[in-house]
Amino acid sequence: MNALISTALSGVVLMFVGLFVSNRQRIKYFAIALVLVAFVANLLELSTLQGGSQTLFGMLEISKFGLLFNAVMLGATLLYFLLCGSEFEKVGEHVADYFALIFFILSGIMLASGFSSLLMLFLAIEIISIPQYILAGADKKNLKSNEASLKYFLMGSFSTGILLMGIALIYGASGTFNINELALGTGELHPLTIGGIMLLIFALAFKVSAVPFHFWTPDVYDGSPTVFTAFMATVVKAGGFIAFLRLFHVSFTGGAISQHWLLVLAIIAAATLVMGNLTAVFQQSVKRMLAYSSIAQAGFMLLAVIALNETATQGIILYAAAYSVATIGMFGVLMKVKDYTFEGFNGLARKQPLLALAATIFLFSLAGIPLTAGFFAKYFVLSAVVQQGNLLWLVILAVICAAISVYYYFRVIMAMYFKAGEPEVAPFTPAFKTVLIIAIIIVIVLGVYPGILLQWA
Amino acid sequence: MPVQYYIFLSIALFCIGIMGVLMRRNAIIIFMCIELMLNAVNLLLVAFSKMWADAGRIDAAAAQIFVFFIMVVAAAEVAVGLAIIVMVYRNTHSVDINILNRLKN
Amino acid sequence: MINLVWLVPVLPLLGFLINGLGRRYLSKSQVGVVGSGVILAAFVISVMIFLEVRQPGFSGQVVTLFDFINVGRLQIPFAFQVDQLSALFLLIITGVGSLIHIYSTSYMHDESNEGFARYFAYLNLFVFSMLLLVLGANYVLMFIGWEGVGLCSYLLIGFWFKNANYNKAAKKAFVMNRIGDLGFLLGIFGMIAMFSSVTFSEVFSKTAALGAHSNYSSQIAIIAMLLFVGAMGKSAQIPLYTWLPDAMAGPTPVSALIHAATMVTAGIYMVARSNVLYTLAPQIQTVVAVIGLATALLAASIAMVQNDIKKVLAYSTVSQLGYMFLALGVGAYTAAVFHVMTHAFFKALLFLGSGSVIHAMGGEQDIRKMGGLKKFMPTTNWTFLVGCLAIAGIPGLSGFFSKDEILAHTFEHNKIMYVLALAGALMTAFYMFRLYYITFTGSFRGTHEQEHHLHESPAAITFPLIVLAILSIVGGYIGLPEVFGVKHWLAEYLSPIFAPSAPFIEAHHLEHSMEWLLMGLSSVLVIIFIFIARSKYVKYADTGRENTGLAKVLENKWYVDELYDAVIVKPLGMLSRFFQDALEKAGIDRLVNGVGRSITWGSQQARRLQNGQVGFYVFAMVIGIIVLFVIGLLL
Amino acid sequence: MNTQQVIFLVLSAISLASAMGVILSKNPVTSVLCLILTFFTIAGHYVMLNAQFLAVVHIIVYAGAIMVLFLFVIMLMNLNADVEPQKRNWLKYAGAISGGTLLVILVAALRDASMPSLQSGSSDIGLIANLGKTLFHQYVVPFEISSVLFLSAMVGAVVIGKKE
Amino acid sequence: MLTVLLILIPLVTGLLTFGLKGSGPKVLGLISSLASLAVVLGALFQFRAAPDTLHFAVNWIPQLGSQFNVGLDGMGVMLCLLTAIAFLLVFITIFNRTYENQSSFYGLMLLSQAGLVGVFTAYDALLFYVFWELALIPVYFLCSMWGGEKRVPVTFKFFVYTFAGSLLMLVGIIYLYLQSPDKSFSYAAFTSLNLPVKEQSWLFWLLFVAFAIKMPIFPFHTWQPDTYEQSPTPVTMILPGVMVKMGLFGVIRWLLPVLPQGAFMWADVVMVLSVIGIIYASCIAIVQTDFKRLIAYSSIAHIGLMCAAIFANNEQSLQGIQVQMFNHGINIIGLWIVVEIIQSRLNVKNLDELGGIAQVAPRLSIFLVIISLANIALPLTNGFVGEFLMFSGLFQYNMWLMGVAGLGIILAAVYTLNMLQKVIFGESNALTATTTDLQNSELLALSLIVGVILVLGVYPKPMLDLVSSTTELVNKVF
Repeated sequence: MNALISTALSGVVLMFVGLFVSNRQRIKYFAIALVLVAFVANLLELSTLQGGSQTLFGMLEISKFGLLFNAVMLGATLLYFLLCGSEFEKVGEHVADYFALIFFILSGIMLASGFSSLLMLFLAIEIISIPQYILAGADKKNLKSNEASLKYFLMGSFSTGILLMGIALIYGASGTFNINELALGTGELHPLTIGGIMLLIFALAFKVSAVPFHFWTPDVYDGSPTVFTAFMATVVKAGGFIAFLRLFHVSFTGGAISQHWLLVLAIIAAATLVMGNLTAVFQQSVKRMLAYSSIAQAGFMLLAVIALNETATQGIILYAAAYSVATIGMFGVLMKVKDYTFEGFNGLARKQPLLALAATIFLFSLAGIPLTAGFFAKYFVLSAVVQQGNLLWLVILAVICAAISVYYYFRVIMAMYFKAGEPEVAPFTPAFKTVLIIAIIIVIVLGVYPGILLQWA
Repeated sequence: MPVQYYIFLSIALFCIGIMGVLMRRNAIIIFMCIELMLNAVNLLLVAFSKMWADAGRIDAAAAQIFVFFIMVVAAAEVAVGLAIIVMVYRNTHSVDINILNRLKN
Repeated sequence: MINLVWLVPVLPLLGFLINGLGRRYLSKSQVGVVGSGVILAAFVISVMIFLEVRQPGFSGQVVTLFDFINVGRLQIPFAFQVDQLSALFLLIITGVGSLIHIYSTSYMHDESNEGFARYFAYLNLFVFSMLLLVLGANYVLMFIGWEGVGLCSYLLIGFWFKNANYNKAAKKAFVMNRIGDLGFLLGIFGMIAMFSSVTFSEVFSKTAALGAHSNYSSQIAIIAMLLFVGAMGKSAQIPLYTWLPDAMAGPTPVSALIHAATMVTAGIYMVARSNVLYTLAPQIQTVVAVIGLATALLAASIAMVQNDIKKVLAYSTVSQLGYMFLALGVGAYTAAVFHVMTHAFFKALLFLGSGSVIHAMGGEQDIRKMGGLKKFMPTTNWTFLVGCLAIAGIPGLSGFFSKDEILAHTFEHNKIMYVLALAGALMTAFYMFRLYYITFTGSFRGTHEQEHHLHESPAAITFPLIVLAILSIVGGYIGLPEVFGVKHWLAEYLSPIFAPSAPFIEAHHLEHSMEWLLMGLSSVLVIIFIFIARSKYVKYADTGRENTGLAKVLENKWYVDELYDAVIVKPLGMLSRFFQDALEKAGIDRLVNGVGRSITWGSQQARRLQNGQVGFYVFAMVIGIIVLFVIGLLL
Repeated sequence: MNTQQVIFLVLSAISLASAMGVILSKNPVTSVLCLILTFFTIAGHYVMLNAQFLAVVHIIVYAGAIMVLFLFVIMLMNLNADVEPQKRNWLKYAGAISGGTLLVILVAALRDASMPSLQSGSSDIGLIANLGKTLFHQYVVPFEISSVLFLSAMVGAVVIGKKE
Repeated sequence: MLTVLLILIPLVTGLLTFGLKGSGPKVLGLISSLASLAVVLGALFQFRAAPDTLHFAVNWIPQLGSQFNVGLDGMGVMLCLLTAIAFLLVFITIFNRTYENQSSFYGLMLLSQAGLVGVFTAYDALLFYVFWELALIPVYFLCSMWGGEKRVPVTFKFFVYTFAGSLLMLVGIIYLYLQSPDKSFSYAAFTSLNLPVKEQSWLFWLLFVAFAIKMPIFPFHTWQPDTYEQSPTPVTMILPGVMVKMGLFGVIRWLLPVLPQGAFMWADVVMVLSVIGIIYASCIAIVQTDFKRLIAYSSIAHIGLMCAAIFANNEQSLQGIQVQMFNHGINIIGLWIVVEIIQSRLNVKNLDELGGIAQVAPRLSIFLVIISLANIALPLTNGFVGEFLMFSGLFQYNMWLMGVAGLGIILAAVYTLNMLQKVIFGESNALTATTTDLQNSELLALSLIVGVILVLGVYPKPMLDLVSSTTELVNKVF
């Protein structure tokens, strides 16, 4: 709750700050301070929260799990601001507004992690989406940015329609929007419920860019200003997943009901894994490769949604953290390199050893190499599915896809270390260096001792 | 009067909306079709709220509140959406979605 | 004394180490002294041991040094067995060995300092391994020596390693030996599987115990056969004999020591050692006999037309080994060992003689280029003559007694075999004297400068010749047959060794008249054949015309090498190439890479879907919705 | 077949027809008008389902605000029939067919749903007082939250629309 | 505690090395490897005195019930010893060479050592997996940075191949973990599972593929020759010398005890594959003209025999394989050292261009001969004992299989002698005539190896006793 309020307010505040403060650096620092505040507030709540959870008018539930997730998201955002904050001004002049929008998105995510009514889910998703439409198009003169924005907007609102239809049908069957009551109500399986769940799955699958609803992802991520892509691909995506997981974890678990959507979701997950990894292999631009890799990673996170057990929930948190940190870091490096193609990275290790090392660690984490956070993230979701039983084929597939993923992640490493070249690298401050090193440390620490994060859940 | 009527009606409107999205190239028209889909949902919700009200549930108003919020969101979306469309039009002098294919593969 | 038996192999090992490590620093004389000295010392000790062993009532003694392999029930100690058989072989090896070392000091004198040392190092190493072979108290230790001598022969055949052909010969020898060794190894595993022991005493006692039950006989037969395969390889029997003639690439003393006197007799030693196994596997014994006889005849036939002095001797060695196996096959173990000994004497003598000749001829080995050497090198001449007489089996010389004993036992066993064996003996007489006459009589056919420095060899060479000549004459008298009204001393001496198999051999003896008859017959025939040879070759002139018909086939050794080449070597090469090119490159590797390639291909296809058209995207979404909806509803 | 059903059928017929008009008409302006018509019919339905307040809001928000905005934009871009290039026909049909299939499937899925039927009698849940109470009691949180939505939309409109 | 030290030493020094300049890395590398050797020897004595004291466990990820649980049994001690010796030898051999950007080179080497030791000491499945990968990554970088011209694609193939395999293993581990009653990764928990046969039979392959690729046995081997050919020789010494043993070790430590029935079920298949591999690889080795590829294939053949021996799985074969793991490591490293020397002198790999080295570099030639002979298991060299026991065990499992496998002995003789003949015998040509004989560091390394070869060849008992405990354990559960 603290976090929600503080983020929302921060957004408002920043809007006005934009009017009075012209110095962009200062705005940035201010934003960082605000997110830090939100982070601390959230941690306080997390540490002081006694009992399992408390709800607000049956609309919001404040639970340890949700708060932990918020903490991860806020932490990721903090890192994001620190690494990429100075890139904002390169996009356009409304720096303050961009920050404001990002804060609004954050508040949306706080909702997504705690909603207990379908209405709130709807609002959360809209609050997350609408600012993204704008951020995607923030680079107004750039046609690619425009295109990304329009594409995202059209398809996004289309999926909203489907989401609403799903909600409507479910309401028709059960007569309530409260997800906890839904869970009780779904004893007997009403045709409307099934249809509704299906439509919900499709809509949410769109938000987390799962095949075959993923088509917007590469174009949008590619077209939007890189700095915002970094945010969309990480924090926002994780937010989508928490919504997905929460809805199904609370409402639609249980053998009778889950068997109706399990297979569909499994198929979606499988398709996502295959398509995402396969398509990523042949990309020419690292940015676009990362877009596809985000699809592939979504496939893995979907495994958690499928499994829906203790391990899965732990896994999603770990995954969100690992994936966000690594990807944000990777984008941070990417933005320092002028040329986004793989050739652009040739010989980076010689020129900028630190950047190269950081990129390597982050890519390891994404590929799920042990001793990086990514390994345990993957480990948890995989074991969650194995635990769930009778979906071993999916696990094997996932594992094979993980092997494929090495193929494109390591292309970057090869370019950096084993190919000769003269990459042009934008200058960066010692502060940036320190942040990068911190990010590396986070990745390693989570990889060596994930308990540090899990002990909270 | 069975509620199925309304279900089918709104589904029909919904699907017409989808067809529109599929068939047209003009971004604005597509957007309108999406609005149509939303309205189909609204209609359905209202119908259900009546249904549950008649079934004697006191919180049946919730559905109408929901519709209310949908309208709110729709309005917001329209504001943003039209702004985006205008922006694109400024740069390309067209609202044809098919000329937007710089991003591919 | 017997407890010092470990000194016998250790001394040569020392020699090896000294000569091997110090080859840079030692002078030739020092090397020679060390090399020969250690062997002589070993010989002395062996003699002492022998003297102890020959005491009547001495039953073998095992000297354990340390544990070699201990795995559960399988205990393989590093232990030496001293008994009549090993003691006898010790004498032969160290005795003949030391003579040949002395001989070598002079023969190899032209080598570079380092080469000289290397030569003696190898030779000592060989003696070491050979001693291990005969001293080992279990089959594994025997196998160690078995492979060791193989290695040494490889090294010594390829001693002049610059010459590619010599290397090929060496390789051939080693590989063929390995084929045999595999058989031997399998035999050992058979024992382990059956008796879970490889120690002679245990194996033999257990075998003898099982021998009664027929249901074990097949296993015993298998083991015996596998061991015999090993013997084939080591002792150059059909089909694994072709390496021995090529092995003549090595220095002549080596041929004398390794490829005549000692190593090649390892097979006989092994079979004699495991006589129980064979006695209890009569069918295998027959195999042994047949193969031995066939080898004897084949080799003899080839020897009749060879022109390389060493090749002739080599083939005669093969054929003599054949006789020994024939003896073993017919159950005349004593006779076999007897022949091993006598053969060691006269064949070493012959080789060393030929070495002396070659030395004098400046490396020439083709007998057609020799002739009339009698007058140039008298000592060599008469010693060589003695050798020939001995091997031909002229009564009174060692060869006569041993060979005659074999023939006699063969006669008991099977008449046809006897006839064939006799024929072989006659061929032997023929080719040996062909060799002698062509080489030593007639007129010299070599070049002038060869003739110019033809000379008798120095004492270091002639001394061993003389000693061996004497041995070849008197060596036979330790095994006088009973018809002479004396005890067969050797049989007495060795009886403890063959005691275990005695109960299984039904002993029927020829009456003396028959024995006299056979002896006379063979002697007369031999003499006749010697005269035939004399008439043909005493005035031999090299008419350079090609052999034809059978002679040609014989000259080309029955085309056996060609046959092997076509049947084994070439196919193996083809197979390998097939694996390499077809399976490895085009098959598995392409498959593996194919996975990667198909992924990239799929990736290219997948990219096509991302065509940038919103319309298409939405369309795909709707299709997806429809399909998944159907799936979701149908389930 | 009582009057209620008659009205329902008529309204539905009009709304479906006009909806088809939206997606079929060549001229954007025409589609806008058709859409407005559809909205009016939907409002009619609301009234019948005695959601009077919603009906009014609907008219105001959609017909009044949103569609005017649309119309305004279209006018501003003066798009008319010939401006919009037509999609290739087969794509049109593909779209139509897939949409139709979806319709069929949904109908098939929901056909045998057993639902309580609607009574003809009027209830007062749709009245503003009632809605107001609900909205400001247990729906106050979403209400507040929606302000964030508006703010972000506003900021967005500014960021996107403002000339630089 | 010693065990942890064993992992820490190379890990820490490895990380330190990255910071060093000049000849610092060399020295530190040497020091660290010496230290490891010392610690291993200490562990060896402690093992004889009180084996249990070598175990060490602390909670690692309580949420998963995973512990940092390391320990040493006979086999572990032996393999750690091998690792320590191997790295020491490598560092000695290359002491006079200089590699560009030396610090990373030595750093990565030491890291991979840490990984290897970890694999050999881990008593917790998850830990095992982690180390398994940790050992792989540095090697990947080493090969693709300092290797031959085709290094990048080749090494990448190697990496992806093994990585895919190990991921399957991970799935298997997860499954086993979930089956374990008290949700634990510990070795004890895994070995006490005894799952139904049906599960074991497919789990077997999940785990075995990873090991099979690592060894590698017949159909999974194609990465190896290319990698050996392309990677820098120091790495090529480690790969077959130590890294390959990970696969065999994995089978003995984790596969047989955990999935006995599964292993028993598939033993025949695996053994047939292995035996095919022996013949196949030997044949290819015969026609190889590339020095490195020849040795690579010979190594494949040897590994095939070892794998077969594991699954023959009786006392003798198990003793044999374990001893052979050590000996083969020593021998193959020796061979690679010689290759490295010849290459650094003449830089040709093609056998046909070599020859006559015996005249100009007798010492080198003698060492090559001895090591090659050890490699073909001549008696009184270390190679013999292991192979003898393995074959004997194989014979008791199936006589005919062993007979076919035995052909490998002959073929081995053929290709080894070919190699010797082409490299050191014959007339020396213009190129080889320039070969200089051994330098001191090389002489030291090779003498050490030959020393080990002869000592263990004549007196193998200590080694056999060392590993016998492991053998009993495996035999008991299997």
